[in-house]
Amino acid sequence: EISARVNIVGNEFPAIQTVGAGAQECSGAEVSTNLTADHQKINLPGMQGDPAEYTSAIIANSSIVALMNEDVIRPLDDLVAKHGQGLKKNQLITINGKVMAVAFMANAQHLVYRKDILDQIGVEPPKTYEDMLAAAKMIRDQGILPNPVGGAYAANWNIAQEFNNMFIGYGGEHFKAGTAQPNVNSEAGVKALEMMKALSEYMNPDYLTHDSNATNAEFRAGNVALMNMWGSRAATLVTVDGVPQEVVDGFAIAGPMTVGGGSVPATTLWWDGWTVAKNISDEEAEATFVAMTHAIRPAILESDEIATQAVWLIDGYEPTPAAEGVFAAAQAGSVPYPMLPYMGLMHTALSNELADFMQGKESAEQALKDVEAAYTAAAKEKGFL
Amino acid sequence: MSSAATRKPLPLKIALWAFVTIWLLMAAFPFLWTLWGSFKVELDFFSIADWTNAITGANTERTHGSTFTGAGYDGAWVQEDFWRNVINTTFVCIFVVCTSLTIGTLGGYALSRSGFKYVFWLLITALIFRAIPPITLVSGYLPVFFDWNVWGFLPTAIIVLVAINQPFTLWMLHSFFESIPKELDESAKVDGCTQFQAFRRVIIPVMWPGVITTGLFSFLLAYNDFAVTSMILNEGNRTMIPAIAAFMGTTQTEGNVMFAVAAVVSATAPLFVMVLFFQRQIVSGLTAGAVKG
Amino acid sequence: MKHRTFFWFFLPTGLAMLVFIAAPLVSIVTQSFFAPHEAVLIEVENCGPFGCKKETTIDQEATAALREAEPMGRFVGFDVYLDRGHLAVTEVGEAWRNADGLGEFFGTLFNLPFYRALSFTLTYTFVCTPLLIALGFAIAISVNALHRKLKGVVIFFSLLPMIVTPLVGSLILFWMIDSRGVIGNFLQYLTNDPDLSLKASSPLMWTSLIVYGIWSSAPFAFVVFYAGLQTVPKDTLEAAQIDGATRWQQIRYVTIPHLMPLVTFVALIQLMDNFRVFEPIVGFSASAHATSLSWIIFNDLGGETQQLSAAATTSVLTVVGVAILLSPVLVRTWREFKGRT
Amino acid sequence: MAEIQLRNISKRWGAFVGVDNFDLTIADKEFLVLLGPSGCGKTTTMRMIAGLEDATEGDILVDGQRVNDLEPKDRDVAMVFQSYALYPNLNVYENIRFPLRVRGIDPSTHDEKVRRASAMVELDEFLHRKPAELSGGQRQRVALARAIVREPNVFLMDEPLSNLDAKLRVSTRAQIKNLSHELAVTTVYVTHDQIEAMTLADRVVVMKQGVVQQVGSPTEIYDKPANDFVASFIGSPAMNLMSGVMSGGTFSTEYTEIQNLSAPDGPVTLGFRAEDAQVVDSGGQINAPIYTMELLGDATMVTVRIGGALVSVKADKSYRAEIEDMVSIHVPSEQCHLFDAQTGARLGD
Amino acid sequence: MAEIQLRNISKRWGAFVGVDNFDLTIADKEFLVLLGPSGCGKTTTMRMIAGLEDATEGDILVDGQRVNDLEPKDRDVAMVFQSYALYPNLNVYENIRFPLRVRGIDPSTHDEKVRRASAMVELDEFLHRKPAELSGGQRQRVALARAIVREPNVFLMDEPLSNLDAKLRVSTRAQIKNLSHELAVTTVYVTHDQIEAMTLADRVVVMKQGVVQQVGSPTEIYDKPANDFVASFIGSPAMNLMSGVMSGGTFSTEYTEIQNLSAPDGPVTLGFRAEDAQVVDSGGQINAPIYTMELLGDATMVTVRIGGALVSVKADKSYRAEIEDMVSIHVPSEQCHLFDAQTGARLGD
Ligand SMILES: Nc1ncnc2c1ncn2[C@@H]1O[C@H](COP(=O)(O)OP(=O)(O)OP(=O)(O)O)[C@@H](O)[C@H]1O
Ligand SMILES: Nc1ncnc2c1ncn2[C@@H]1O[C@H](COP(=O)(O)OP(=O)(O)OP(=O)(O)O)[C@@H](O)[C@H]1O
Ligand SMILES: [Mg+2]
Ligand SMILES: [Mg+2]
Repeated sequence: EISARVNIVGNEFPAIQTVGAGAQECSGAEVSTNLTADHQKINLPGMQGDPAEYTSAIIANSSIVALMNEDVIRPLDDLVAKHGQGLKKNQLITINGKVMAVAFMANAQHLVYRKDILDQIGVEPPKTYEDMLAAAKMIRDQGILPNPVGGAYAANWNIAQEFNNMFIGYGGEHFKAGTAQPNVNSEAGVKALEMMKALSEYMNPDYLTHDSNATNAEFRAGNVALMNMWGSRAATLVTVDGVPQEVVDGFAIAGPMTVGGGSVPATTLWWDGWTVAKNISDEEAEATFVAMTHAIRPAILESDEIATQAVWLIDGYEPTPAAEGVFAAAQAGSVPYPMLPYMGLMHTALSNELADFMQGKESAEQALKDVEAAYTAAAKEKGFL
Repeated sequence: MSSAATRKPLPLKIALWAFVTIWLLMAAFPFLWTLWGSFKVELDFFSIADWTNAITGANTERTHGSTFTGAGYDGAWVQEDFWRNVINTTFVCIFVVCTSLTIGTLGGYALSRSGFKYVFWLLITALIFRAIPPITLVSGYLPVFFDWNVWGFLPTAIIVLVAINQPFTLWMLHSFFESIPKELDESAKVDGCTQFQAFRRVIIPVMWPGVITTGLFSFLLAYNDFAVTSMILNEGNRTMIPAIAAFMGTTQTEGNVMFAVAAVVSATAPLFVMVLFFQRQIVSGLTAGAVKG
Repeated sequence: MKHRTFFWFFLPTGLAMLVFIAAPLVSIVTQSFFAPHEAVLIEVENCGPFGCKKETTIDQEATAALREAEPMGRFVGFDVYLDRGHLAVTEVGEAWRNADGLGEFFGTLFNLPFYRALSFTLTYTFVCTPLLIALGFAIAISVNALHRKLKGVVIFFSLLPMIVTPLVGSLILFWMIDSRGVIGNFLQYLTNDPDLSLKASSPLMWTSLIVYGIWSSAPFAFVVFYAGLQTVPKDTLEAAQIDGATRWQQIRYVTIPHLMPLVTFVALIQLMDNFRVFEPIVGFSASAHATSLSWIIFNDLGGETQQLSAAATTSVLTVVGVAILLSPVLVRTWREFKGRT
Repeated sequence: MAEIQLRNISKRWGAFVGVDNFDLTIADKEFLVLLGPSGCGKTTTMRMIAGLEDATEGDILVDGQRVNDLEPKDRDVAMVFQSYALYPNLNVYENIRFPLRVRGIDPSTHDEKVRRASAMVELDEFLHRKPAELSGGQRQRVALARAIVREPNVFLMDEPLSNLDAKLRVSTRAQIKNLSHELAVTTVYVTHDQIEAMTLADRVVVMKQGVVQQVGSPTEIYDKPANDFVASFIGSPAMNLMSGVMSGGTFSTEYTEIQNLSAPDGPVTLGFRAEDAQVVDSGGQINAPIYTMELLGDATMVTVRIGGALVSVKADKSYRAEIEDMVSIHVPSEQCHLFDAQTGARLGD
Repeated sequence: MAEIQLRNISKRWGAFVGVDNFDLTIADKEFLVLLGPSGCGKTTTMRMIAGLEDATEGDILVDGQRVNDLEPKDRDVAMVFQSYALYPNLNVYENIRFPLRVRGIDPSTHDEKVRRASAMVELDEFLHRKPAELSGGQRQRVALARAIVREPNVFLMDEPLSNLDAKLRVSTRAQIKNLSHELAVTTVYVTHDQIEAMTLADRVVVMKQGVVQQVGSPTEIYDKPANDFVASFIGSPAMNLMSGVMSGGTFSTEYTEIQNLSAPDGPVTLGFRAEDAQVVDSGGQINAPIYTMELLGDATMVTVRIGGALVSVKADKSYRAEIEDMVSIHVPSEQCHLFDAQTGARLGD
């Protein structure tokens, strides 16, 4: 079917494994894959060579900018025109008018809760973080759970992501419009931090070490009634071995919450998609495009197992119950995670500087000042400022 | 072995035993706990709800009807073809150990037997080399390896592991060689050996404890390495540790920790055999009677 | 040994190090003096599954031209070394001028990422290293005194902390020391404090990391010393016995001096490894309480936007730090070395 | 005070017998020398006394007290090792001082004691050196100084002078003897040099393959060797031994006829010492062709070959003859020793 | 064929001089003995010949060829180390066989050669043992066997017999001498035992503190010591030396007056050998109180004290007297050696 080599680099979770396997169904030339959690460190050097080792990288909206920054992926417009009949319009990621990637699945954080416990205290699933706080207080006061709120607040990528959610929920903009100047040391920033701090009062005291795995474990153990969790984790949250029956039964999901009376939910939308390398021959590019398009053809959804693997953006996808949260997030007008060249630097700065505030070692203003200073130093070095 | 001088009085014996027992408990407890827990489900293993679950396996019983389950092992070995990674690891380990020891003993021996000033500077340089965090090195390799088209293969990883570990091997062997009397090589040289023959036929046999110990560390390095193997090997050539890491999942995706735990436990068994086998070599001190003075 | 013989003996290992360590080291040092070009940003419309949005992106043509002109990037000299992410001279100077008292100065200082990392790194290094050497030595002596048949098994179990993959080992321990884990519970029982959580307080987290550090590295010291013990000359020990040395004095005056090259070696290696402490911080998700230089490097390289110059700079600083740290040992080695020739 | 009793001690490694049934009481203040060929168990015996080696069988008593289970350090012995066994990391001064330090002897006296000991073995110039930078003899002297620096109850010395030159040896020998008297310690001294044994010993123990052959004062051993082994081992040159036949008080063998001996008829071994015989112009008991001649400096050694055995006598240093010339040797019959041809045991007196 | 020339070689460690300006040609097939007190540089000289130690200065030539830069193995020497240096992991058999193996000598001949060498040093029973299980003397014999097993051009032996008993020593000595002749190799032999030196050497080199004192045949060295050091070092017992004053052909000092000597007036040192003097009833040149008496077995050593120096003469083994009794000693003037009181150099002839 194809006539030139295809080599895919990407993350390794099941949905991407499915895509990789789909691409390998193609015959006529060798299709190899390298799906690993470290794909982000490999994909750039692997595509910088000429010819590039990888013809395609599977990325997300946060990581495509690294490839864009270094100019290693090619516009796909003509290939879309030639082979992309099966693709939906909204799958095409267009940057500056050129199609640079094809998305195939979506993700977002949203509310996950224990229906049984909320029923017990007689409240509806919270729509806002303020509601969440109130519900948490009730649960604690009634002695049901001492630490009813869960959150992936581990002092690394996770806590920065939670800040982003909250910050966006408060209407914050990370950068001064049209520039790379930081803008987090604002009212929205302070409020976001204060809300996080308020929530943390209801969390396990070790919350700064809890990433999403640990948070999920807490939920499964029945220690948590309310948390903001990734849609991609919802499907498997209670299906693993040994989860107590009341947790399985009480498990429920809902859309993302808003905060501070804002209308934009305090969450971000994510997509995963594939790109085609620039430093390869046109035949290889075409073969890659064909193989990748084949891998995400609507027919794959016929398998139930595959259908539940992700929130697919593919034509014909019917949301499973576990996907409702992500759909709700999209519908509620959530914003996508910013696709900016310097967003990564901001995320890193946030990861490193927020823990002090959470531990009460410094004020919110100081923490945000530190974030801006750290970001500025990094952005200067990278040439964005 | 048992002269009055080597016999120990009772209180000393008791203190010794107490100390060894406490240490063994400290050293082995987490592992034994893991071993026990590897037959449980994740919830019991981490036992957040109640730590006794890890022992009783309450949740395991609920799911599997028995307090023990081989699900983790089944998952890792059958479902995820962990044996492929084991084979890769074996391959990498054997070659890393052999190469490392071969070139390391040569170098370490030369360093210990040459009295010129540059020896000291070479040792210092090696030390400085070792100070570089491996991750920085590896990220430096990537563009070049991709350029040369050698990225992703086991031999590449082997060479890199050997090279990164050379400073350590050199220092360690150098320290061991220092403790071997010079008269031994001298006598071999007079008997007609070249420096190399003296090294191979006289020094190495006496050096076994040091060589085996160094080999053990080279082995563990190759076996436990994550920084290099995860970045340099492609998926098909993956060794155990990156594979285990993959079982653990990432922030946005679910892993299967029990697969990882089962894999770790089962990968330890061959090491047990190995250590038992090689401890004879470590134990046999051979310099006795070599020279007087 | 003649120069020529030495050369051939040393060639393979020298070559390996030259190609795979020296060369990258040169490029790391170079990189730390260069930064990427100024990015030319343009505002564009981006569309995706969730609609369209105005965003900035890099103007590829303009940037490509810049790259062409200066393939190495911008030469920035020591700028990166001195910026806030590293030595932060401006910030430190300011803090010094503005602080009332040392306490506040240090407060501000340790708010800077580099110095915060340094403070933990140094504490960790200087607490772990001596303790683990002592522990390793004690174990080696004890095991050596055991019955021959038992040794193998004991050695194996003693090695376990080192054998069990750090990746998984630290994860397991992470859960064990959780306030509801088995060790956490045990500690709560011991201290009679049901709220005790190792992970929630910085001092306790530091302690846990240090204990883990000792626990996981003591086997290394143990095995090295154990192997060294096998070559202790028997007649010298006997002479000491006759001279009236107690067991401890035999160890003190015969065994330890004999093992001295190995003690130096273990100290060097462990100082260095501890200075590069990284895995436990990640394994214990301890970055809220403790960071290290290696952790900063990892963080810089691991982000969505890789900060190569920053990472290179921190790497060079780490190497310099190690060199400073080891200098006393090195000076001693040098004296011994000179004494020998 | 230290009387050492060795009660039937034996040492075996597997089937190999290192020391066999050694039974001896060493009196307090006695200077006992162990003498015997290489590998006969001298060192082993000494190590058992020191407590470095367990006796496979038998008891060791010091002053009537069984010490088999005592540690070396509690036996209060000082020992010079055949292999020196210096502390390589300590310099000469510290090596010598070591026993004082570990025994907790008043530090203010150390310096003096060390200097006295080192002066005794002429090591003053080398006090700051490490053992690796010493010559063989110097190392041995350090080992010696280390043993004498403290004043133990028992001295054990294993060939302490083997690497010293004649001059130093003579003076050190005298000093050892002196010291042992002055300190009134019991000394067990191993040597392969009979001059040393003769000059130093109160009593000599001659061993062979782990078995004691004779115990006695130097003169006893020299004048009345208990068997042909001792006879051939003691004296330099060794006693001349010839196999022959006794008949009616006359010993005869190739070239030889010695009369006036008192022993039963039958095959015997006859021995005499070189210095007891003289080269005479004629009429000697032995008349044989010269086999070799050696110049000794103060004398000439003339050797003849009798029944396969070499027989040497000293002639004057001016004596000159050609090899194969006949020589006549006078052997006084009262100076002859007779041994059983089978068992080697001494016959008569 | 191996003539060894040592051209002004020196060895220094920092400021310390181990060997100073050693200049000597060792003829092909010569048996050269290095003799000197402990630490005088014997081992160091030998190690330089073997190539184990670099000469700080000077050249070493073998057959006219400069070998300073040759590896030990290319110098075709065999060496017995003072410290044995056995291979601890190999048993005795393999230790001895080692030089054959590494030199690629036809394996079928190994067994025979090894057995011959081991028989020579009486080690046959111990072939399967590891060095750690041997006695000191046995180890030394292994080292010896290892050196003689192949047939090199040069033998270097560093006190190869120091740990052997007298008997074995005599026989091994003879065998070494024999071997060196038979193989016609050049031999350099270090010993501190002058008997060994005398009996073995073609030429003896006497050293002191790194400096050669005298080179000559054993008789030369014995009869005409070049200075008082050599005189006092050679001979057992050592030559008696007395400080005194010459005036008109008469030497006089405490208790002593010796006439008929030819030397200029002034202070001198006079020496004579114990065996050249006799104890006489009266009328001897020396008349002094007895200081000590030692029983040597074949003789009695009588010592008197003259001006602080001890002077010994041998008396008959039956001689008996009390300490402090006066003794008269006859010293023939033609047997006296005179040395300069300052430089110690020999005076006259
Ligand atoms: N590595 C060294 N460093 C410094 N001095 C040394 C070294 N090796 C030997 N010496 C010194 O050089 C001198 C000569 O040593 P050498 O070993 O040649 O003596 P030797 O004549 O063999 O004596 P012995 O008969 O005691 O073995 C000695 O005084 C010794 O202390
Ligand atoms: N560890 C051992 N294992 C087996 N045999 C041994 C061991 N140690 C010594 N022997 C043997 O025991 C015998 C006696 O040894 P010992 O060391 O007592 O001899 P020695 O009389 O001191 O001889 P030398 O004068 O040569 O030192 C020797 O034949 C030796 O080979
Ligand atoms: Mg012995
Ligand atoms: Mg010597």
